[in-house]
Amino acid sequence: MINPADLLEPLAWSQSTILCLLVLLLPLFSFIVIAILPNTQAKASAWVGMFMTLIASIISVHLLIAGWQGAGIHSRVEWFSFGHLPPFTVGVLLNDPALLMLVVVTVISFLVHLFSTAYMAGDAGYKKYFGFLGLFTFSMLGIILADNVLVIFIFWELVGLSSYLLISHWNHKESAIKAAKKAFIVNRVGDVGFIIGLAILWSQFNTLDLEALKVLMQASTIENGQWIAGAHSVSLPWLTAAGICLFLGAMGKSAQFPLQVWLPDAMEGPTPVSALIHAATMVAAGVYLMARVFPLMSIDALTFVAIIGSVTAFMGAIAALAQHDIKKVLAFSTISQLGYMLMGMGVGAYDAALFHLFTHAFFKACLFLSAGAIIHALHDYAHRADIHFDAQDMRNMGGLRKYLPFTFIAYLVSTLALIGIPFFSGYLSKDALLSGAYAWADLMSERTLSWHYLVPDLGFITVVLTALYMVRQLLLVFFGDFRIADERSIEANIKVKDVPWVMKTALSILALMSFGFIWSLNPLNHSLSWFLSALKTPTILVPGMNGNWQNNLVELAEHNHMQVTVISVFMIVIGGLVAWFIYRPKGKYAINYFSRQGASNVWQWLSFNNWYLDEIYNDFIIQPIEVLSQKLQLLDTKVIDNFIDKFAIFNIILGHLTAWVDRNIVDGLVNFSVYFVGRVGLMTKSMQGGKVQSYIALAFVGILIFIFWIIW
Amino acid sequence: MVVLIEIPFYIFSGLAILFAGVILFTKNLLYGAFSLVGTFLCVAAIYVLAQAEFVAVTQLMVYVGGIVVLLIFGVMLTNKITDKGIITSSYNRFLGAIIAISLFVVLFYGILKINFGAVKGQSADMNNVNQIGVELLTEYLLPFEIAAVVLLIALIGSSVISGYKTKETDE
Amino acid sequence: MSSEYYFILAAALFCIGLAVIITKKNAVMVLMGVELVLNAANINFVAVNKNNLVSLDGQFFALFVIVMAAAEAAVGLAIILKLFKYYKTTELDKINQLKG
Amino acid sequence: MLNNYLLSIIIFLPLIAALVVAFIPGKFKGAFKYIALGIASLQVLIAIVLLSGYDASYAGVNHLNEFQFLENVPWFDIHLSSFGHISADYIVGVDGLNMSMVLLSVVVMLIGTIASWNIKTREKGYFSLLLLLNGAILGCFLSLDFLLFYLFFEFMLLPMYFLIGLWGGVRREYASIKFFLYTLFGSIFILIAMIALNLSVVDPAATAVEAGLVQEGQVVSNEIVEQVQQSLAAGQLSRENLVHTFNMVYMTDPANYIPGSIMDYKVMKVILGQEGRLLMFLLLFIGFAIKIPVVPLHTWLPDAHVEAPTPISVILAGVLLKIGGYGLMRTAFMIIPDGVGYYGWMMGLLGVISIIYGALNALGSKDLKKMIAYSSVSHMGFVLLGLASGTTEGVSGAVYQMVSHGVISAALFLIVGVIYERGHDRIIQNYSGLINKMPRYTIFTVIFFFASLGLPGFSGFIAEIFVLLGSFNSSVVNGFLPKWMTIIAALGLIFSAAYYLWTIQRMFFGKFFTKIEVSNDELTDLNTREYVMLVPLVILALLMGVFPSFLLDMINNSIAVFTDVIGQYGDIIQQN
Repeated sequence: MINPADLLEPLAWSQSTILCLLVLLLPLFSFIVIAILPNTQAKASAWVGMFMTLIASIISVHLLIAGWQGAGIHSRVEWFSFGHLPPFTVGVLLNDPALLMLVVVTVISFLVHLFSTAYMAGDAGYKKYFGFLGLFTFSMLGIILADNVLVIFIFWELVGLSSYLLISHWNHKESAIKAAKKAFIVNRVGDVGFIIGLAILWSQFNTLDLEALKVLMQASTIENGQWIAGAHSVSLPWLTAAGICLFLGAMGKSAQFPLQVWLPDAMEGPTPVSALIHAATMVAAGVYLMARVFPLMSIDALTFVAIIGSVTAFMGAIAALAQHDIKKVLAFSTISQLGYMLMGMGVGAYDAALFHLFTHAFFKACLFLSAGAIIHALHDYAHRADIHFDAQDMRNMGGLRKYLPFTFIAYLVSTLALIGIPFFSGYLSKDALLSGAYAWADLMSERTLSWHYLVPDLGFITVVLTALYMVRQLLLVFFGDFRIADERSIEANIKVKDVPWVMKTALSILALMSFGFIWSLNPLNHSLSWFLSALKTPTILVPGMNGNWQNNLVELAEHNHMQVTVISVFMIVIGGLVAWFIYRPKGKYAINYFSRQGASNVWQWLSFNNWYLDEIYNDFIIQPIEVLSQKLQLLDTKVIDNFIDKFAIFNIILGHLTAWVDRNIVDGLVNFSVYFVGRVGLMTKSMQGGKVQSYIALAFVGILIFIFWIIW
Repeated sequence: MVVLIEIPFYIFSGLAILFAGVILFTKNLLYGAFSLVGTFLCVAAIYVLAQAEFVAVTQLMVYVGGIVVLLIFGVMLTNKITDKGIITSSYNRFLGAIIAISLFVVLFYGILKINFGAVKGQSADMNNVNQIGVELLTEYLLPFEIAAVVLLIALIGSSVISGYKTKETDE
Repeated sequence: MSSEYYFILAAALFCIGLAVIITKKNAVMVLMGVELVLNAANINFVAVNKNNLVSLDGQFFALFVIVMAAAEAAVGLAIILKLFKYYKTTELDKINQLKG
Repeated sequence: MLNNYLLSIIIFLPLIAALVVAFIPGKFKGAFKYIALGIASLQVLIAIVLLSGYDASYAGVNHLNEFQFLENVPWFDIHLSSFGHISADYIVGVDGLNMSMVLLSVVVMLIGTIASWNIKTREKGYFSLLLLLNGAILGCFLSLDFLLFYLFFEFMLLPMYFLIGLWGGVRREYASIKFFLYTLFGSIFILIAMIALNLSVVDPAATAVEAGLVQEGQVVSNEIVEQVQQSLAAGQLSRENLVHTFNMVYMTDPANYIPGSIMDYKVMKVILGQEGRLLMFLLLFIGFAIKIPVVPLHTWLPDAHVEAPTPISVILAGVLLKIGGYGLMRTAFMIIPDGVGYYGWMMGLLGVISIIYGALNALGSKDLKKMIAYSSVSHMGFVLLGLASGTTEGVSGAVYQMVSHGVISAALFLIVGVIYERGHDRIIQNYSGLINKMPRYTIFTVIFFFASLGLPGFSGFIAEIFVLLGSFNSSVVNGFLPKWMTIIAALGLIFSAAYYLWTIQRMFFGKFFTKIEVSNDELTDLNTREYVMLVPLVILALLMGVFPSFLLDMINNSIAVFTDVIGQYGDIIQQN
């Protein structure tokens, strides 16, 4: 038996881990500095934030280069302890995924800072914005570095907080505040699951340190349907429940079905925030969490993850089809892509999922920042043309490639990456994912026809849909005529101005990262990617696990690879062609697009309203809870209080009753006896009338009584 | 023989109770006084029937001759003579009646319960005046003397009390 | 003739005398009642003595009672006279000096 | 030298000051608040001295000699011939269970005193009552004699009643009477249990003296105590020599129970269909549950909070509710640990119901203060859940939650006070977009709202997460609580997020407007006095959230003993 306390000895700090801490604390420092900066120094706040994240990025890159493919580095200290339980530790656990995430987060954060200096210029909440960006970066880095599931959860929540604060940046906008609230609360729903997951692990192992958990998990056994770890045992389903519960947390943060509803609304935040938080980093935290706890997930839990992931991928893609808001399309696309990643996790394609996380982080950030650039340009345009229109609505765009050529290129590159065209990064990662999924279905179903094939099938359908909606967006935004100018007949000399160079810098770096050769020397074969070959899929350590399962999976995936590539490229082509056919410039759809209202048929409505999830939640969860809370208020005031009041009134009545009894019966008795004595006194006094005869009479009465007494 | 004694007894006792009743119920003092005389006379007769001739004579002399006269004097002295007669009223009637009747009932009951057959003694000479005289001066001499003294003292005392010239009343 | 008739007569006289004492307002009448009571007592003495004439103790008691009654009447009347002088009445209900 | 009497000083200092205030003529009324402030600051200083002298390695709890700063003076001893003696002592001391409470209460009292600065009516009465309350609270936390504890417990009611009833809001009479009756109702149960305990427990040391085993005035050695306990168990002691005690520490030792008494461990006497000890546990639980408060005995709280003046709400939420939890630990749990396993399930369920019910009610509240009052119900539900779990982390979490809630809810009520002072209205819907008028106020509000909804980095998170972990662990460790309770309780976190965020949305964000008659100048931002109150609370909440070991190290040993004692009975229950 393993004593958990032995696994929790403090581990010395090395140079790398101290640097990690530095990376972690720099954004926090930025937050604090900005918080205490006076309001007049708003400009300085951007510089502080940028400077800090730049340094953090440089250190991260250094760490990545130094630590890549090294043994994981783990340093920790004791944080606090409970009674005689093993101490609670906190520390830094560096491994390859963590190093990569470190770079991704710091770099994208830096680029977003850079982009924001232009995008947010002149905003009233400029200082606040950069402060919260610092806070967010800090929390996100915390998730990445933490060696302890509880500490991950702590930063998990802080990330949620900074997301809340950034979504509600424009806090005079009702919709922004509501979106922020929704994001936080929906995330909380997932977090409850996360907490339960923590509780299950804690009650089995009495520690939440990841490394210790792995050792203890491996040492735990299954006997007679009981999952036994040391002295603790619970029934077996809790083993799977632990995995599913942890995944619930990921579901919230990564916007998986059925908790994906918050992400489209979160687009109310400033666009760079959407790029950083709601596309590249925070939403990927769920995937990263799954990667961190991957060895602790049982096969059943992973299957659940795979199903949810594939369903979300499909649903998100469908929902993206009919949107008119440029950011909404990207938001649903993000949901869909996150579904891919989690599907990858679920099917055991750990490396592919992480790979997709990284590639997606860059091209989606690029897409969002491009969208931000477009919105920025259109805002500027609206200001100069002195008209009001929704700068995010694609119905008001069109033909923008003439005005924003650089943005168009960035957008194009990242779109191609997103749909998975060969030579772009998305192709590699998506291919890996799909082959993994296909292999998993083969393995699980043992090559018989079973529902397991639905998972990769949904993935393939999503490929078509992705091509469809992205090409649609590309066509509607950059091709055709500039609809708002045409419709409002704006003078031709007022043109959309190109965006400033800072934005272009950020876009170019991100777009560069979307090319396949960055990630693999052979941009056609993901298995040759330096990334995938370096990343080792950790062994699942859950007891009762067939050790060959993962190996078989890898073999099958290799075997399926070519098939999958052909099918997916074919799918993309179909999707692209269909999109071109429907949404081509001068086509029927494009011509009538400006005056298009929402959607025209049931399917479009379903898509446009994101499967009516919001309405369903509103009607079946939020409203009932509100009603319940009102009713409980009534219960409290009308029933319990009423009961108490009635009880009090009853007591008062009882009091009056006893008072009456007191006055009339108890007091009455006393009064009566007094009265009686008084009367007797009066009587005897009257007998004492000074009349001798009366005395005699009474004397005889006495004698008589005496005689009677003697005789009888 | 039995009848000879019983009939006068019933007559005299009835008369005695009758006169006593008059005293009780009359409002006129003088009627009361004269009824008292009647009662005394009847009681004297009863004494005779009970073979106490000396006591009967004494009764006549002292009561009828002395006390009643004294009482009538008292009546006269304490009331203004008017033509309406000397009227007095009574009170406590109810209480008095209850006490008297219940006492009578008690006594009557007690008397009935006594078995007088057991105390029958021997009868003696019918004339016992002589015997009284002898015994009065022999065996009861001391009480006789004391009675005399008591009478004297009472006489002196009553005249002192009723005397006019007491300082306190004058002042 | 049995003694109980004497006793009953005595009892009757006693009760009447008592009633007179209690009810009459006039002091002289009360005195009369007292005399009745004494007579009743005397009847008893005499009646008791009647059955045993050897000793004559009862008659002696009766005699002494008569003597005492005379003295009592004299003193009583003297007191009544004094009371009359003091209160100007012989109605006993008016004289309630003893009232508490 | 003075060190030996620190606890008495900290208790009686405010009581004496209350007398002094009461006798100072009314024309010096400006001085009252300075006196109160001085006393409260002095108490904080004393508490710091206590802390510096406090040695966390002693557990205390059920060993009288492990208590620190102990003062043990006989109070009275009545000899009742055949019944034996009844004795009470003046015992005050600190251990892990109450040290944190003392620190919390001195801090909250200081804040409460500063918050009272604006009291403008009947200052003399107010400040003397406040000082009385102060002393009674500390007395309650520090007493180790049940009679003394009960005395202070009851004594708290009086100033509280008047403070709500005289300086409160519109329905103050109703609220104060409700508060008074509820608490009195509860204390009757405590009284019954106290009497039953007194009848059942002997003071072995004093009994040794009475039985002639030791000369009076001599030190009673442990051997003698054991000898007394053995002969007590064997029934060899004459009843006349038994010294019935109120000492709560003696009550924790099963050997001190008179065989055959109501509370005896071995022979369970059945009263009202319930074993005597368990019944007494239930009585104590109900008594303190009202104070905590636990649904459905909670309705005094919203009313009392809504009607009480701000400083009194602060003290009520910050300290008074904790007496319920602390009392439960010190008396019910420690004296009758066998009851925990028996009633753990029920207590856990009530805790869960409190969490959910309080949160839902907060969601439905229209009055900001009422909402926070209900959130208190919800958060105190965690205390009950944690205690009922009987696990180390659960109980530690519960204690942590008490301290954390003390700090955070005090701040929340201050925040309500700020807006009420300016707008004379607390209805959430009557305000909107306050951030535009009062940005710094909004920042503090958001900080405390997030702290209260359990955001990591603040103390509430550590408390709640460990209560949840502990309650979940309970099913594995001792079997008190089923697993689903934790799951339901965790849902409370969602609701708490919902009502706080909804409030932020409605009151603070959006466009500025008010639906009440208030001029723009009145809605000013925080002033210096308010900063002085709020900033330390932010720092405390943050420090406790980031460095939990400060508090946990203080209580760890005591909690370990605490859970061991409970755990002994848990094993028995699990076996059954």
